[in-house]
Amino acid sequence: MIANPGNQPEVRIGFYVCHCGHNIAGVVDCPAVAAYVAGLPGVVLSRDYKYMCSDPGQELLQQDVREHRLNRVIVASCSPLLHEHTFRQATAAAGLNPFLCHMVNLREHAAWVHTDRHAATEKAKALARAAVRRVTWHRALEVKRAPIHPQVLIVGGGIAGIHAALVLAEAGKEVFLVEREPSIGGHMARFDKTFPTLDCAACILTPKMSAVGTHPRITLWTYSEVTKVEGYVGNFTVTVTRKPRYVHEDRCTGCQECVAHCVYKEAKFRDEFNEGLGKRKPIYIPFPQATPQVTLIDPLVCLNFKKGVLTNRCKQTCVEACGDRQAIDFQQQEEYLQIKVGTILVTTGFQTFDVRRMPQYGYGTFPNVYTALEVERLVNASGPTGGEVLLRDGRRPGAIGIVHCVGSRDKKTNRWCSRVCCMYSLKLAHLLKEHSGAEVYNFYIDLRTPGKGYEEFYDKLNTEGVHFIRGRVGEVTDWAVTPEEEGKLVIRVEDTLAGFVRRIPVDMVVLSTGLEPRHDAQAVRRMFNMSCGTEGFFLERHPKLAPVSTFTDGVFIAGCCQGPRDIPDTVAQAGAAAAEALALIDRGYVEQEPNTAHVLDDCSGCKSCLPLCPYAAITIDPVSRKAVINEALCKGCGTCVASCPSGSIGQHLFEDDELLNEIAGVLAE
Amino acid sequence: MTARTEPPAGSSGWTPRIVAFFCNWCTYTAADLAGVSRLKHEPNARVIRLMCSGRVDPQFVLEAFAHGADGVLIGGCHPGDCHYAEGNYKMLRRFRLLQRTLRQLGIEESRIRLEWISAAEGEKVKAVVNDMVHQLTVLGPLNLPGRFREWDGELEPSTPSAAQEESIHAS
Amino acid sequence: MKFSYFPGCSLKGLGRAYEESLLPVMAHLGVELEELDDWNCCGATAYMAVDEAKACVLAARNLALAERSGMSQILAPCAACYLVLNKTKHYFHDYPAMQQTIGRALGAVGLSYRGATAVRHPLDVLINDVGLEAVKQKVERPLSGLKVATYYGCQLVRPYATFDDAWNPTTMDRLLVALGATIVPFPLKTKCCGGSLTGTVPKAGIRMVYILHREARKRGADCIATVCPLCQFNLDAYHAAVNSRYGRVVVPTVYFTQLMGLAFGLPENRLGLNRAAVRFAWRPPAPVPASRPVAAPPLAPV
Amino acid sequence: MPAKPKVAFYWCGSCGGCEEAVVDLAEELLGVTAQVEIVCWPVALDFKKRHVEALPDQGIAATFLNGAIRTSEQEEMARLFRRKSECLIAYGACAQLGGIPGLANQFDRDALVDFNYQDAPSVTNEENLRPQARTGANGQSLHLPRLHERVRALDQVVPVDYYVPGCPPTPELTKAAIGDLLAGRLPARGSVLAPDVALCEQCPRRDTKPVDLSFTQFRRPHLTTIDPEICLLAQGLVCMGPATRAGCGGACMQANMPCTGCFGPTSRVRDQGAKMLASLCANLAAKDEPEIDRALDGIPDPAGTFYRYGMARSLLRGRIGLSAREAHHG
Repeated sequence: MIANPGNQPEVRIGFYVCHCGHNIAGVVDCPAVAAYVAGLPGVVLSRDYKYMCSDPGQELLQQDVREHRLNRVIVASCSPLLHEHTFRQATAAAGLNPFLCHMVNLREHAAWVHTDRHAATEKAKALARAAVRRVTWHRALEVKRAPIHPQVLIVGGGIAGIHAALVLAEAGKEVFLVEREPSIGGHMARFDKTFPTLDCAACILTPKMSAVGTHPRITLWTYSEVTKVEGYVGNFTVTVTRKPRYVHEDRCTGCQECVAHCVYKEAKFRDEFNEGLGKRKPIYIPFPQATPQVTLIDPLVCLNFKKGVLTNRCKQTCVEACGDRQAIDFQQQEEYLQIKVGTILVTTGFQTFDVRRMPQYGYGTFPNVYTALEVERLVNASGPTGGEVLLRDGRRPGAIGIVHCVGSRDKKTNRWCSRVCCMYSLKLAHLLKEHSGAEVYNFYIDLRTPGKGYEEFYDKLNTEGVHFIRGRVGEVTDWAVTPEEEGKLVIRVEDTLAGFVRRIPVDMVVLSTGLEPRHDAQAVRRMFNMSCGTEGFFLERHPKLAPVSTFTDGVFIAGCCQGPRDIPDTVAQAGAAAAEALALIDRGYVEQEPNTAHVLDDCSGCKSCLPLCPYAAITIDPVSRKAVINEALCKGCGTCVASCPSGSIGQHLFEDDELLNEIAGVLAE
Repeated sequence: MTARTEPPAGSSGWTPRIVAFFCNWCTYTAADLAGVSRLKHEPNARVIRLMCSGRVDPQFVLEAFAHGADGVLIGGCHPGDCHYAEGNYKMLRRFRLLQRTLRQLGIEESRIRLEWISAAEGEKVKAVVNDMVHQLTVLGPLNLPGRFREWDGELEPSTPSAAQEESIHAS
Repeated sequence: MKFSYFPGCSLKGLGRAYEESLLPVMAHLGVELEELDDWNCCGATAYMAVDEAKACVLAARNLALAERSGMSQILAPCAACYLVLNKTKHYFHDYPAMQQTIGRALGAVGLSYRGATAVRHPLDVLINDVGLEAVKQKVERPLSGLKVATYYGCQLVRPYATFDDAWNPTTMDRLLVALGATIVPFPLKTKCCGGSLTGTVPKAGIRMVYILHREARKRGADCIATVCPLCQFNLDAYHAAVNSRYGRVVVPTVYFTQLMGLAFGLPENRLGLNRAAVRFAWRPPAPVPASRPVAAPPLAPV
Repeated sequence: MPAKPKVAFYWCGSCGGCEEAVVDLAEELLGVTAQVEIVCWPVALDFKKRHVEALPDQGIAATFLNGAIRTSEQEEMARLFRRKSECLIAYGACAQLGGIPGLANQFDRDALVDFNYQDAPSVTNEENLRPQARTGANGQSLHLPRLHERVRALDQVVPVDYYVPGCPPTPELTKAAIGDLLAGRLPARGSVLAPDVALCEQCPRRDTKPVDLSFTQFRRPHLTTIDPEICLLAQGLVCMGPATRAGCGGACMQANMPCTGCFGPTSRVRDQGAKMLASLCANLAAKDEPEIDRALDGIPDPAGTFYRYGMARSLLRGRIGLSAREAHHG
């Protein structure tokens, strides 16, 4: 028997094992566990109960604490990550320090993962025994509060970031919106119409974009990236790197005289906004509604640079055209700005699947194979063809095939359903038919149209004479077996309704590309200390109950960076994330888990721990020459505790004695 | 399904006991995910939650063995993913030296295992636990408490018991 | 570089030309091949279709023999052997039941398999172990002017795309370009050669052969290069049947190793070139390409 | 006038250094002997076991017992002194921790005997003789104590009241212990009679230890030119000072050698070696495994380095399930 920790009154433990309905009790013999624990030293009371987290369950606990003068509480139920807070609060409500309560995870770690009732019950007993020994050593701890900076950082200026920024700014908060591209708007700005209502994307987005651009409480930094994040909830220090546009935002009026007067008379460089279907000049504005309305110079193609290095060899007609405004500045350098914010919203969006990964669909080999995003631009009235459906060789297509699920629902590429492709494919089918009159074939695996007005839209398409062929397309090829196929693109597909393989000759193929995490999602995740799911989308704290929170307090996510979703869902989620941030800011403080490390008097001042702390929380006191830990900076990892060679650092909630007893406890016979 | 062979015959129902130290942010969460996903696996691992794998004091590992663990599993975030920047690297370094030391002290390398398991890898928790149970089953019991008792059999009977040793530790 | 060489039945029979060209070419590159002692059927074809377990046990015996011989890698040039050996290895690791079946069967003859032996194809070895630079250095008579349709067939890259893309494999393309040949775009690289349909449902099988011939010709290929004895046989031996049904299309089909031998300047008569029904007459360097039908007759629809 | 308190000194598995340490009290030893009655001190005075046996139980005020317990005779004597002493003091590293003899717990007993009586290159033993439990000669029979399989610290055999650490303990600590004993000033039973803080606090090089210690490699003392002023860890030497109890005043550092840990851990540590290992590795610069391994190659004998004195009393107590010959190169 481990000796009782000194200087403490008699330990009186109350133990509760929760059935969680059938969840735990179905596999673990809860009454047996309760009976076993009742016999352990220090245990005054041991019960099993149907639902400990219910109001009566919590009430029972509180009543017991008072009646039986309990001074330790153990709840053996679900994961502490789920309900630790609940039971600590219940313990506190009973007048006990909340940190004298400890949880045992019987649901996630035993009942749900085992089938052998005996083994699961024995494991439950071992875990309970460990908790009894551990909790004996628990001490009362104080929760510390830290203030929250009211400023918010939003990373990514797509529709999610735009919406969240406006919600927060309208609520009176100061917002920093950082966007990597020269303009906000994201993917939505490139869409032609939006399903199922077919409103014009620009018409509904542009007012929001300009509202962001002019809002007094929104600081908009485009062409900028967050490069460093330090600190913690309520108190983040963020470094933003602003790339040089070579045009001063505050001086440029957006008149575009410089563009007109560029030494390049013709636009001849790849226009990113139009997916390369159009051309732009070295000095340009990304698209007519771009926010901010400020030009920028591409130093890789501008004549005044060579391979990005300034040469001053150009006549600089743009500078001349700009005149007194003097907005153009070839000397502009990268800028680093540091801001303090209390909360962060990450709304970095998605990238479309790279169709070159599926060579069987011929993208890049056959010019008339397009991605869906290209077609969005192609059917757009302000797009490169003015909304006319013209193929790369100038022809008008007579037949068009739309291939669904490219880079979705495919074990070889991306397994998930991208959620938006069915609907946007239907939308494109409608628009292509409307614009070109061509025969349009949809090749689908399943049509997934759950959503308000979505199924109705599908019905409408059925009446428009669009063809639907169920089957995953095997390949897009140019080998013809009949004269009709000569010169065409042939789509080979197993028609799973008709039950045979078909060859459909078309003039144009549209690949409905799936959504995937951005290529640098891992780097972003690390910077903001988030997790990613197996697919690479940012991981929410709980799939149902905390869908916009992350495992890092104060960092929220919304939109497609968390998983594929359409615009209405994205906007709803962005609003939710903004509300979560608001709730934190308006409370004004955060409570910090008291799991910080502390130095004992017997420190020798050996300094071994100093370089270990990632937060530089440990310093040497010049007078005592011992280490001191700044509790405000300590995040409670415990690395210094494990490393202290003389055992002179402790960690609240994870003291050596607590853990050593837990170890001995799980192993005791 | 994982490849398993039957435990050695005549092992009298013995199954290995594993103490698992999981970091709060990645591996413990992954073990929760394994639960939520109902990924059935061997019941031999007892999880002890720490905030970071950097908190794993090599004393914990030795203590676990000394108290009868047949294996010790340490789970942390993948390199570069540590919630506390680099706690997992610190654990990795300790682990390498601890493994060397244990090898010298006659404890098989596969009795101690360090795995990077992210919050999304519930499957990996299952696979690692199952695999470790399988490996330890093949290795057989370590049973240090039993060996210590056996060693002390050479002393006269009135030798201090393990209980007395503990009271000395606890002082 | 040393491999345990698993010829399989084809390379000793119908596909002798493959072995006859492979062995000198590999020796020329310094790759040592030691024929696996006491090898047996790989388990392909009917076995695999009728009883996977039997097929896997057959394959596993070969893997076990290789393992016992101390060789860590087995080289399987025939696409069917390559696939079955590979599949067995996958099954062994993925399905405990299969692992047990294999263990029991091998145990009965005093063998065991641990799952370590790597299964390699010559293309994989040439690209990733030998390297194109080393291949280039051995080229004495570049295949300049030769236009080749590279044809991989179905088994080499599917379902396991271990060293090349499942849809658009390019290892043979890169290898032949290193030899100086020109590769024509050939979208049917991995389409079916007709397999055993040429024998069982000739109408379907012959049509497939014809599609390949016709498309290769249309794309201007002088020959089709292949990695599979069955592909080679189908594309080579059924010219008469194709011609009688669809009209005259003649395309010689060679093993990529034969082209390598020619480019290395190895003795022609030792590359098995004489074994084909449609002779591949092109030789490097060739001032005037050997006689071939100048204008192909119009091609019939399928 | 009350009788002078009785004091005994005894040695078990030790090198004799601890006895020297007592003698190192020099003239002050006379002061001590004036205040106490020495009832047993085999190295200096001719007492027999029977003299001790004749004393009443707890008749000795304090026994200073040094050396590890390796033989049945040592065990028997330890039990005898436990019974006869009011206060049993484990004196020196061997009694406290097992000491250098404890390193033998890495090897099988019989293999050690074979090595020492046969295989060692300096041994010639053509008749292949081994010590026997009983030897007959001239009609007499001679008994040898049994060699235990394991080396033990004193408290692994009998309960111990106090510990005086060190290999050997310093005269200062010894004097203080005796002084406190006579004055009745001793702390709680079970205490180690030395400061409960790591040695760095007393180290003459303390100020030269950097705040950003980071190892890229480890050096060994005999292969290194050691700077006499700078912190030894900062020079890449494995100095056990941070994991070792203070009390020696940094004697080794003053002799330009790293601490090897003879004072054992502080009271807050259960396993000195594990703690030193944890600290040392955390401060490694390497991040990937090959790099880490390269750095760790600089510690070719980790068990012998981290458990030089403490192996017998460590959590694992030595090598587990050993076949000794393989253990040797483990």
